[in-house]
Amino acid sequence: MDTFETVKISGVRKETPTVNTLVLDKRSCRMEYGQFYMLWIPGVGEKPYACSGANEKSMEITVKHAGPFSGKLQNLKKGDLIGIRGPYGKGYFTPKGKNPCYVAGGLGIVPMISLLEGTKGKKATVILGAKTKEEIIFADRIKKTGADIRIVTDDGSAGIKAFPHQLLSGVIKEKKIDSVYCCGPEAMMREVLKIVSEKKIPAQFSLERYMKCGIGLCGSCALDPSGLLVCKDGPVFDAERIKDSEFGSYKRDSAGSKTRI
Amino acid sequence: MDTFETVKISGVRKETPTVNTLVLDKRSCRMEYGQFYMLWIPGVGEKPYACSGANEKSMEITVKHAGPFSGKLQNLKKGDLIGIRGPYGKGYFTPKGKNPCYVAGGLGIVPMISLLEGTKGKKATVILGAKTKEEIIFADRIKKTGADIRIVTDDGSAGIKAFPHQLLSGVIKEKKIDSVYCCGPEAMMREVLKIVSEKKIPAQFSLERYMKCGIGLCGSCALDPSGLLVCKDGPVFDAERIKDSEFGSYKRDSAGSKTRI
Amino acid sequence: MMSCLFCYLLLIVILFIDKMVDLSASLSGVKFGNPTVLPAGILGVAASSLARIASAGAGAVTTKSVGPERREGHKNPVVVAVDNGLLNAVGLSCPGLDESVEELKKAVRAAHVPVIASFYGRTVEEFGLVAERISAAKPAFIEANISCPNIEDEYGKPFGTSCELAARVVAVVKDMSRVPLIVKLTPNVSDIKNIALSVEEAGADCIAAVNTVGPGMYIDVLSAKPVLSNRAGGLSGPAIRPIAVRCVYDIYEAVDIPIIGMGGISSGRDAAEMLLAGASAVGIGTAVWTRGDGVFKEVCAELGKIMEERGDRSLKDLIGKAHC
Amino acid sequence: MMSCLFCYLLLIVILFIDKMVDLSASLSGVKFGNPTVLPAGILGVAASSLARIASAGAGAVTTKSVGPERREGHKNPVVVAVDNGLLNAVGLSCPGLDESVEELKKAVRAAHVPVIASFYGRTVEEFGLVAERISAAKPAFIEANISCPNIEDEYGKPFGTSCELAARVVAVVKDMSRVPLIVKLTPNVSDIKNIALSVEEAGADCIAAVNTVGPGMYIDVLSAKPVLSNRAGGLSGPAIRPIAVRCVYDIYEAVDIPIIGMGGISSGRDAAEMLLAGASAVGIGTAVWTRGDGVFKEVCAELGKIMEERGDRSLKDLIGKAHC
Ligand SMILES: Cc1cc2nc3c(=O)[nH]c(=O)nc-3n(C[C@H](O)[C@H](O)[C@H](O)COP(=O)(O)OP(=O)(O)OC[C@H]3O[C@@H](n4cnc5c(N)ncnc54)[C@H](O)[C@@H]3O)c2cc1C
Ligand SMILES: Cc1cc2nc3c(=O)[nH]c(=O)nc-3n(C[C@H](O)[C@H](O)[C@H](O)COP(=O)(O)OP(=O)(O)OC[C@H]3O[C@@H](n4cnc5c(N)ncnc54)[C@H](O)[C@@H]3O)c2cc1C
Ligand SMILES: Cc1cc2nc3c(=O)[nH]c(=O)nc-3n(C[C@H](O)[C@H](O)[C@H](O)COP(=O)(O)O)c2cc1C
Ligand SMILES: Cc1cc2nc3c(=O)[nH]c(=O)nc-3n(C[C@H](O)[C@H](O)[C@H](O)COP(=O)(O)O)c2cc1C
Ligand code: FES
Ligand code: FES
Repeated sequence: MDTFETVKISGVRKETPTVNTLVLDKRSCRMEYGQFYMLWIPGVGEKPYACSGANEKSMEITVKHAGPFSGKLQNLKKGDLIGIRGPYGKGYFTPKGKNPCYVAGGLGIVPMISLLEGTKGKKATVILGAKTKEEIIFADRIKKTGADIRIVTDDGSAGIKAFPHQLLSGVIKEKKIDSVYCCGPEAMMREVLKIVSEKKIPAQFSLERYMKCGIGLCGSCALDPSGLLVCKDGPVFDAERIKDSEFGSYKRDSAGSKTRI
Repeated sequence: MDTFETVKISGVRKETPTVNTLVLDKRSCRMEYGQFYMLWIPGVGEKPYACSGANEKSMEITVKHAGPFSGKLQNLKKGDLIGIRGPYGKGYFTPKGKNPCYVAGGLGIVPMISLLEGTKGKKATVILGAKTKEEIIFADRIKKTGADIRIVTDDGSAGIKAFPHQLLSGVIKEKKIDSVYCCGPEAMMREVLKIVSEKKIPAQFSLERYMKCGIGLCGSCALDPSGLLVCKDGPVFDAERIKDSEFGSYKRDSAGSKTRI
Repeated sequence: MMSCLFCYLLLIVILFIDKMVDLSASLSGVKFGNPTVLPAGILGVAASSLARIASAGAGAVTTKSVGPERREGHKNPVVVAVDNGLLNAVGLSCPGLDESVEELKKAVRAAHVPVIASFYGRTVEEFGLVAERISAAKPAFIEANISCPNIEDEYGKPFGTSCELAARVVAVVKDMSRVPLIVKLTPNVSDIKNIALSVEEAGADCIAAVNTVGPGMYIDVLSAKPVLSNRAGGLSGPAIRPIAVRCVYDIYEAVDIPIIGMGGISSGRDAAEMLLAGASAVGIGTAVWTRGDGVFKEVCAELGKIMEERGDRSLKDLIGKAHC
Repeated sequence: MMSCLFCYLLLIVILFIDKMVDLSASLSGVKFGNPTVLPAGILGVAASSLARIASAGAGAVTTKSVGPERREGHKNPVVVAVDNGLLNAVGLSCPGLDESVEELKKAVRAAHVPVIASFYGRTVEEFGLVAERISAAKPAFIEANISCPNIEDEYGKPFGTSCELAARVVAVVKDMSRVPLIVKLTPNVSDIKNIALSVEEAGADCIAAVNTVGPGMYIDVLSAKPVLSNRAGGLSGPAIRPIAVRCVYDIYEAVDIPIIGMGGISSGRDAAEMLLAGASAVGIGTAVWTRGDGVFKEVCAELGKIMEERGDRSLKDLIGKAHC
């Protein structure tokens, strides 16, 4: 029915002062771009994470310290045990168009990096946003793919002082963008959705909702009014499927209560 | 783990006044010679039976009226439902030698008929015993295989008045028998075992013990002193495996109590 | 000639009707298009997902159990897969009574099938209070989940393990609400017949059986930790079907009110088995995970085929027919 | 040079010892070569099959439960396979006390591992009587099966569902026999901790947990009949493992006497899980069907590998380690 496995951490890499990449001693199973895993720290808790890299011998996850759980997760050491189940989700990033644009805010690049690296032939542009210069991740990996990278920061400490979506309209014109991939804070994604809807460009968004089961049973990640499940039907959705939805306006917390975005 | 299936009776054939053959609407699964099935009459009971014929579309069982259950079983009509699980047993009849001899008492020919029909090229001899002329079964099917058939009856109403084992020594000499297959009343089989042991001829015997589970768990069909299970390790055993055993002297009843043979 | 033609046409009509199997169900006067029910706790947080499952073919849908106050439920992990089943300890998360009632109203509007409002309390009085509030949203049924641990009993046992407590819950709820009441029973008792009898006598209109079995536990052998944060969780899925079928069989012998049978149903054969045991409708929970939300239509199609093979016209020809 | 060589040799010895995993177990002073046990009712009718399973690698073997009188047990069918499990209602068949004691003596002689003599009674007094008789055959343990229905209680519930009755059985048996006593518990109670505590206080030396779950029922949908002649039967096999593990976990928290954990164990991983939950040895019943009688050696080999991976030296490093 489902696979649950406990594996060892085989290495840890510091990406930024608040972001670490963990290497797991687990052969990557067949995985689609944008799927996610549930990671369990024995005796502590379990949360959803994207895969930021995989090969025959190991797979990687990249974690930002955002609260108690992620803090413990990113501080695991080589040899520590971690439980993993997945990959989950039937909504993937699907390679479309010749001139794709990636719009990433914060850790948003994490679930998209494999797509970018796996489709190197394309003329991709990446708008990579971060709060500050120190918080920029994967810039080198992006450059290596040959993509055109546009860095923006909230405080202007690197690249342009702007939010990622503010560059999008210009890039679309300049680079004849024919598809958009987007992941980041929901407020930013909402702005990107507006732009691509207006310009009628096919786009995909990776969503976050509070996840408990991860397998489409508990209902905590449901989207109004379609009842689509982020864990099962997503986490990646085409723009049309989320256009007239709660997306960008509210989401449910762990008790099932709606909270404004 | 195990297959349980309810199928319809698609036909009934009278073999003798006390023996009927039922045709089951069940594709025969891969079956070895001599294996058995557990047959369930819904709401009545369940007992072990051999398969007396099988093809792509159906399989047959041949039942003698020997008590309340077999009486009900052989009186089932076309369209009636019957539950079936199996085939069971890891001890099969294995084709050996060029001049095999089959020694059958009563319904003993039933589990051996498929082996005989499936190895037509051989120069087989069949010693077929019955109480009376009316009780002889499968004589035509045996003749069709080209086998040399020797009929014996307890009362001399057909063939020679004798018990099957009484012909065996003569047949062995006459036909240069190099392998023996035997099934029938245990007292008869015990005599056959003596003869083949003496003459050092490879032989196989199909045993009956009280069966409850049929799958090697309940232990009611265990043979002393080896602990071999008739349902799982048998029902067919090579002579050597049962030579120094309870075989021919006692067996256990449904309560696990030993009873003399 | 005319009469011959007439006979011929009649024959065709009869043959046609003969092929048609009627899957409609009726419980306590409420009509279901088919006997499949989405049970409590499965995709029942949002009205939107309940409406989705109704559209996918369920005959009725049940909300996540609603309680008197906001609760986060247990920490993750709340589920872990085991052999042929699932352990869960979601822990009755609830956004609070006001928001739950609003969501329930939406569900009643959005789903075109009967909506069952599952609820719980920590005391007998709370059961009454919550029942009153959710009844205002006009669900087809309210369903008292007496299979979860409560605080009134010092050992933390569910109300559903005591005949007396179960009956008290029912009596109080029937006082506070006129919506037909389903009582959901736990299988984890030595004698489910007596509990069923008690809730019937106290006025329950219908029984749902069973909630999850056990509880069970899954321990990871490398880290030596139980995986669920709550350590133990209720077992659901195919592993528990034989237990659920026996419970429904026992309850059917004891009571006259209809039963919604559930526990491990994932095929038309399983549904037929549960109906034969005595259920009037069947819940399908864990199989939504293994077969997707198409499971409701698929189970109905499979059930229809079995009924044709058996020569059944309607569910009446199945319900309780294993008793005799 | 000399000391260097010495150090080198010492290192080799240490590394070698480090690789060796000790699987020997000890319960109430009785030594088992390994922690796997053939539980009651599996291949336990004849001394010959018990000896065979001992030779196949079991650390101890248990007889079929012996009663005061000859009993045929239930009519066939007595087993039916279900999803990831088996339902059985063999119904405590027994050749009678005299013949059982003779067979037990043979088993004690023939099996080169500890023999556990399982037994039952229909009244508290019968438990005492049977215990006295079988103790004369000098088994390593006697095991009171209080998980079967009795006639003293009008509802036919097992002694094992009542703390008081369970304790009375133990007290009487301890009066009649000096052979160490295992008490086998049913999981089909709302609170197994209290039962465990009662039998410990009454003097039990060891607990076996669990007997089969449910009971369960399997109905054939074409004939509309429950397949087992007894209609219901106990559920065993992988389907019940999570429940068995939780029971053993709970019992371990409540008592200090050792536990033989069983229910659905069919691999070294399963055995390790049960030991972590608190068992000192593990029963392997239904898996004899699915994996054959090689299962005892195979489970030991798999368990050894897991212990190596975890860095365990002996079973002590596993037993109860999921509690903390
Ligand atoms: C599909 C998906 C993929 C993700 N991939 C990554 C990734 O690659 N790297 C990464 O660092 N983070 C990722 N996250 C976020 C991650 O799951 C955690 O939410 C985050 O690490 C914060 O957890 P915390 O417990 O430390 O913080 P907390 O302080 O507990 O929570 C901070 C916020 O995180 C969110 N959150 C907490 N728990 C959950 C949960 N169970 N499910 C969903 N959201 C939750 C809530 O919005 C909460 O307000 C992903 C989330 C989802 C849904
Ligand atoms: C491997 C095997 C294959 C068999 N194949 C056939 C066959 O092809 N045709 C056929 O007619 N019979 C066959 N039998 C015998 C059959 O299983 C029944 O025993 C027989 O039909 C008598 O059953 P009854 O209940 O009518 O009679 P009963 O009066 O109940 O019993 C008559 C005798 O049959 C034996 N018996 C009864 N129940 C069982 C049982 N559960 N397991 C084993 N023996 C039992 C006992 O020795 C008993 O004394 C086979 C038995 C075995 C073990
Ligand atoms: C994830 C999950 C959450 C559940 N939550 C509830 C609940 O809130 N209230 C309730 O009465 N039953 C709850 N249940 C039990 C189900 O309603 C159902 O009784 C049980 O799962 C057996 O059916 P199944 O095997 O088809 O899943 C839950 C079950 C699962 C798997
Ligand atoms: C066919 C069968 C017969 C059994 N008979 C007995 C019995 O006589 N006495 C008893 O205490 N337990 C009996 N049991 C229960 C087992 O000893 C064991 O507790 C249970 O099957 C769980 O273990 P498993 O899943 O490894 O089989 C029986 C189990 C089976 C499957
Ligand atoms: S997380 Fe449970 S349904 Fe999506
Ligand atoms: S019939 Fe049960 S072991 Fe053979």
